[in-house]
Amino acid sequence: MDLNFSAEDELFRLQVRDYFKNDYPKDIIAKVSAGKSMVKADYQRSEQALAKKGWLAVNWPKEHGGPGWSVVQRYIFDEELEIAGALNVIPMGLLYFGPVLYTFGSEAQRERWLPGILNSTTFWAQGYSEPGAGSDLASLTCRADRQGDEYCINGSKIWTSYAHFADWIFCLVRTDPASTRHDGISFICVDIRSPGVEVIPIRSIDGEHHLNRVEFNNVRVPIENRIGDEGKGWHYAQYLLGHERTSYAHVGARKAELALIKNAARTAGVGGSSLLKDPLFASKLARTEIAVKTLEYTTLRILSATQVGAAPGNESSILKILATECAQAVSTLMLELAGADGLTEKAVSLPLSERQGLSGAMCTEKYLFDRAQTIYGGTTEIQKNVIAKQVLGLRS
Amino acid sequence: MDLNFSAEDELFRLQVRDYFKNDYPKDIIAKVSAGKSMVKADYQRSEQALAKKGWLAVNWPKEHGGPGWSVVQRYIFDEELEIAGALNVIPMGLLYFGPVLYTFGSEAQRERWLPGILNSTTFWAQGYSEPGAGSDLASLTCRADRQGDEYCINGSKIWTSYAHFADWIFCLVRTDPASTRHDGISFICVDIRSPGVEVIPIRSIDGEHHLNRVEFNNVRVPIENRIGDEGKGWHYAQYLLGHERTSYAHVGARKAELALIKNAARTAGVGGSSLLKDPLFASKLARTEIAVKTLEYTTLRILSATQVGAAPGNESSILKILATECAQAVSTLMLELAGADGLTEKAVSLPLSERQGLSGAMCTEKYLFDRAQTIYGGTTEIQKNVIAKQVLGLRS
Amino acid sequence: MNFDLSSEQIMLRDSANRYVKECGASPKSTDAEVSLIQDFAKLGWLGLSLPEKCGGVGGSAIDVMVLCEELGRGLLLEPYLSVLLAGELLLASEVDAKAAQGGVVSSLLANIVSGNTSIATALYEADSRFELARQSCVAQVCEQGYTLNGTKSFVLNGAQADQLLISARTQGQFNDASGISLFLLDRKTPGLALDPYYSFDGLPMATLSLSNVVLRKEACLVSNTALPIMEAAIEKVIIALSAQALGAMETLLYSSIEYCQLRQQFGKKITQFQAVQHRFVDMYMACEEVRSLLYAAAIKQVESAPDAKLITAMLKVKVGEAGRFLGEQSVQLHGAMGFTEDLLVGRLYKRLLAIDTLFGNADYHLKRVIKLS
Amino acid sequence: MNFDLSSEQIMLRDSANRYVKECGASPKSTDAEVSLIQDFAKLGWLGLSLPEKCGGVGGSAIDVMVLCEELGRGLLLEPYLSVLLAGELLLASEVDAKAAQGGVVSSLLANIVSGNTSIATALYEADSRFELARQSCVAQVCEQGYTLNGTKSFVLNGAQADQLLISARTQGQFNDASGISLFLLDRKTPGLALDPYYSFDGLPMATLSLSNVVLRKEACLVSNTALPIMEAAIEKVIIALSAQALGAMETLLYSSIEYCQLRQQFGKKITQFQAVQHRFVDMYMACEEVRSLLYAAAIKQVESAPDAKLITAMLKVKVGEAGRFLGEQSVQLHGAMGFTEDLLVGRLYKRLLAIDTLFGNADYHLKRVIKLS
Repeated sequence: MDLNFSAEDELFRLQVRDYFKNDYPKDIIAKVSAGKSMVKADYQRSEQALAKKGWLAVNWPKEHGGPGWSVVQRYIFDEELEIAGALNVIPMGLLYFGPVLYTFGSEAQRERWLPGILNSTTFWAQGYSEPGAGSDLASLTCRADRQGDEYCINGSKIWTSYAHFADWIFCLVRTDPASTRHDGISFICVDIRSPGVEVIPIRSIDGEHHLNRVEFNNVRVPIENRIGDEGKGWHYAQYLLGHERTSYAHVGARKAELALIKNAARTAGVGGSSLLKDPLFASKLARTEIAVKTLEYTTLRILSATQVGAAPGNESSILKILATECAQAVSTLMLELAGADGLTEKAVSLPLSERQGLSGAMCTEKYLFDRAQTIYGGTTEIQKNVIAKQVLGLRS
Repeated sequence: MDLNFSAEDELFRLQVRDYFKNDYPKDIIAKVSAGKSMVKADYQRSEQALAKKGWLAVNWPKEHGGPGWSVVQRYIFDEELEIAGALNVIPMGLLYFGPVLYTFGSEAQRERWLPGILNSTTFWAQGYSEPGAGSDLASLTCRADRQGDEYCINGSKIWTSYAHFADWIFCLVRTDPASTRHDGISFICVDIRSPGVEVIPIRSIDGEHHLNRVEFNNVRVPIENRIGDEGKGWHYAQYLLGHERTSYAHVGARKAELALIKNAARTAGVGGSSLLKDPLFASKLARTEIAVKTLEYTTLRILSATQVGAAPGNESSILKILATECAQAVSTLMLELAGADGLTEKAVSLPLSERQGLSGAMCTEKYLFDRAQTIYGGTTEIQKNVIAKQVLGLRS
Repeated sequence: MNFDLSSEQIMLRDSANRYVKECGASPKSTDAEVSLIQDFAKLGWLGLSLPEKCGGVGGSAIDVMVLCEELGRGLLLEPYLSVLLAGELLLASEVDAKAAQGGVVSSLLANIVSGNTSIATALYEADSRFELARQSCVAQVCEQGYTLNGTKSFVLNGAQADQLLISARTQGQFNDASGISLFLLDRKTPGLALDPYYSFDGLPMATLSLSNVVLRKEACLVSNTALPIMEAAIEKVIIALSAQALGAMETLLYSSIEYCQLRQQFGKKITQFQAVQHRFVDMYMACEEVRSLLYAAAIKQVESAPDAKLITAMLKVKVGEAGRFLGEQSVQLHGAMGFTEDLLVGRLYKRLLAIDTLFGNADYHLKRVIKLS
Repeated sequence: MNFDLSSEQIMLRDSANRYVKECGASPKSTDAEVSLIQDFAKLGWLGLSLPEKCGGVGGSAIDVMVLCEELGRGLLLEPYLSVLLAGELLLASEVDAKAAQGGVVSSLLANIVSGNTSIATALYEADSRFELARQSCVAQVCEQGYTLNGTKSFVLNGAQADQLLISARTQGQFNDASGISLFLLDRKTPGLALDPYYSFDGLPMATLSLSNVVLRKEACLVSNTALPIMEAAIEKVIIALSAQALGAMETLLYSSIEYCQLRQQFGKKITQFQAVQHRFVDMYMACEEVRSLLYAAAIKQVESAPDAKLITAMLKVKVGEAGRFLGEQSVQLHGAMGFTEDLLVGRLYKRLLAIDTLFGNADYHLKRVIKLS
């Protein structure tokens, strides 16, 4: 047992750190740290900077244009990116769709879509959830009826993050109307500008626009936009989930947030005194630090097992619960830090902001935004059902 | 709305307080406060002292020998008894069986059994739970087969508190072997010294002997020992449960314990300093004080509603959860107070004891003993099922 | 000992309940505020706790609680809290002999009750972290009376009010308990600048900057001894605020149940899952716990019981924590729907979060419980 | 970066696992202790972390962790912790030039490893509340060497040991960090009285009273600078203790699942209720969290990482809280059965409670986390 990364990996870390310090767009880091709303151009510029370095499609193998990193290298990269305060990539095309495409797509499909993802010229959205389906994806009803060389799609997708930035949307749709549950579902890519597609914004409780509803009204899509076999879409989508074990961890982000909190707390007490000397705040901070360390070492344990192929496959549920609850613990501490400053709307700049780059409004917004963590990607309740069944062998 | 008791009730409180201060056996109060194991003679002497004053069967109406108190008077009496550190009565005969007996028993049965309970010469045990039945009483299997003028009882009862002190045991037994669930169960009283009855002690995790298993092996009981109709026993037992709304509250006991804790904490810090100045301990204490106040006012709200007949009937579940969790919170605080002193067995007297009448071992024992609170009388999980169904209208 | 509402209180509750249902949840707009003030004045609510000689009803903290629970149930935002706070302060200042002069205060109170004058109160400062004694805003004696300099933050309805009550230090250091005074001024007073904004739950707030604001001597309503008066007024506001919270919590609970009754997951209603059922029970219990402490705190305030402050501090701890728990769980149980801005659930949740923070959050009041018990 | 056990560690784990299964849980008796010591000596475990020159194996904190997890899994109580603690202190004292004289320490270590000499360590006092610097037991210089007076409490295996290691103050005030020394004495030394008892989880303990105990100069193994040595030794013991806790927690989890699989309530297996299932998941997650911090703390100790102390303090917080959670939930899920003394569940629970208290409970270590981070 040891906790040291190899000399190679440590060297890699220095390279990554150096890149974010010197070569990554500084104005984007500044905008992230000011808690501003990011627009599409920000994401595109950030992603294209990473693409230029060959560091955009971090989980892709070399043959498809990825850096071909080990799981450890990828962990190090993610951690450094977040500690540097750079912008996370939009995961839809890069993390979710890309691997499905190069694993199950045809040669022609790969040639058509991979390059646009790799150079961040094409943005993708994920059309899985539906109104009324929630975390129970197998009950989805959006349908694609085969009509000659085309599918005709009707139905709704919802909670589609960044669909307002997207050029394409990959969808799970029911191609066999007689089917129920997991079968008869196909994986189909739709040009989001096709006639009959409507993207309707949904504003979140933090006041921001992250989510959308996407309506399909007789949308005609050529059959060559289907990935793999008809009726197997559910399995393609599932295949990938097991491979994304640590994508929820965000250890670097948590460390960066804790550092911000501690820095701001030094002058956040009465009359600018240190809140770190307040025993109740200090004990909450200590508990949160324990939670972040626990997340870090649990993530590393899973990475270590993955390296030698020993990961039993349920880590994604365990880590999803741990990581999202840790994120919520950190942003709840932010709320505590902000105190009365947290009452204000985003537009208002108050002392916490002036002093330490963490305004009260940012704290409240982060806290509210993080409520989604235990909901998306399968609620905590569903992850617990999975662990009960698959890890502990309990049947309902 | 007001929180004042009537002048009459306040006068009553003073009388009760005066009684416990001057007339109740002082050595029993001393033994309780020293955390000693109580023997049957202690209970008997305590109960007979109360009986002499006419204050033993506190929930019985006058016609059956009770004091005929209002719910408020009974609350005041219980509170004063516990604040004085007197011994709680064994509830089996007085609180549980007595009301069944005078409500559903025959004249002859009343004459036979009420006096022994009223003067604490006869002790009763409650034979409801069975090995394998737990909180699901309707699944019980202990059977009484009718043979002429007798029942022949075979089976086991378990978790029978104080059966080792008891002269009689009242049981729920299945008289109709073809029945399932709630029907076909009868309420039968058995002389615990009958041939074929065996009382087997069960030692608890606190090291004490509170519980027993009672085995019935061809025990012959005359049919006149059955209360009410054959097959209706379940309903008699249930009837009473709804009437015992606040018996779990024990607000007086919690107040007395908090006072002990605060007193002991004054010298329980490093080198005899005050633990009350330790912000983490102080905040735990404050939270526990909030819990006790919440319990107190919730109990009073329920009493107030009961007075005017407005209590909807689910209070016993709400109060059971609140009261037992409050009791556990208080004794968990005791564990915190004890620190390393809490490591020792009951026999050992260490500083906390010498100084303040609350030894470390007593703290640990109380903490362990209180684990039973959320189990007996229907687990917290079952109370939540009841509230979900009956209060919130949720069906499973 | 009884916890029953009087028949007048039941009437008040029912009429508030009807009004709130008709109104619907308040939108975030100053126009809505203005029309609410007029309705509240007509219904007699603005003067609910004020004496009859000012046109008020002379009601008690319990009456205020009854009204506010219904306002919270329907997420009807202000203007009531501002009126309650200012009213309590003005009433207390009348006791002060100097201030009573000329009947300024009682005619102001009458105008507030009738809805003709709106008023806001500026007590807190940005770095005070809920400590009222932290007053770095300074009032110096000058020829005309006083000159005020400093900044007050988080002033509810600050930009909408005709008149402002402001605390400032006339003696002592930043954190001294004594030496704090209370001033009344017109919003148009030269040197007073207002920076209006909204709180995250949609309440209009403002930051007030005072730059050499010159006030006449009579503008000082309470001289040097304002701290206990401010504390006592806030005790009453906490009861009202907690009642609003309880109303909001119960709406959250029952609307979440309703939502989960309608939704299916894996072939079952969401309410059929035991883990969800037990969560609802925990939420229900939290409401009952708040109700118990709320009733006790209100009654103790009416009775001026020696432990009234302690129970009120306990209440604020419980309200802060239970409110956040109810809000977080309601969002979680609504799933992604709960995360959207449009649904009432999110707005009630944000209201409960804001209530935790207003007048001192749970940790602040936990420390008060430690001190007081 | 890897968390895999070496093949030697896997062998150690498997043989410990086998031994523990054969032994069954330890009964509460001193005879059982004695026979365990002999077994442990034969298996080479007493010298697991001691150097080869004393007959030890020279293993690391990770090896100790591997062994202790299995001991905890089977609720095999002591004698290992006492040996580990004393061994660490004696090894550190050897570094101190004076103490090495005459090879007393290394021959004592060899006797401990072989099981010929049993040893106990007395560091804490009754009112120290886990603070090692609180040493009111005093050693005064006298003609023969030192005279010791005072009382030491909670001495594990105190009455069973042939030799005792005792901390006492040679300089300074009660709570000073410096001025604490470490003494070695025979249990038969005149003036030493032992009051033996058991801890509530069945470990033999004793209170030691020292009344004018006269020791030769050489009995002082570390002079005035014992505090950091004691702290470092306890850091290692905390790893071992936490590994025992993890073993006990996992046994509790899986035996509770097994029990609930067999029991029916309302026509369903108890494990079929979702609220119960989610509770088991919470318990499982708690075990995984402890495992992550345990591995990290052990590795950091081996690597002498700068944050080794911090991570160990975090581990002890987590172990204390997770252990109590697992214990309380296991009892609850067992129902009344869990409340009985006979079942393993109650004994494991009490062991976990005692582990929380030993060497500083969760709150004590939370305060250390605050200081260290």
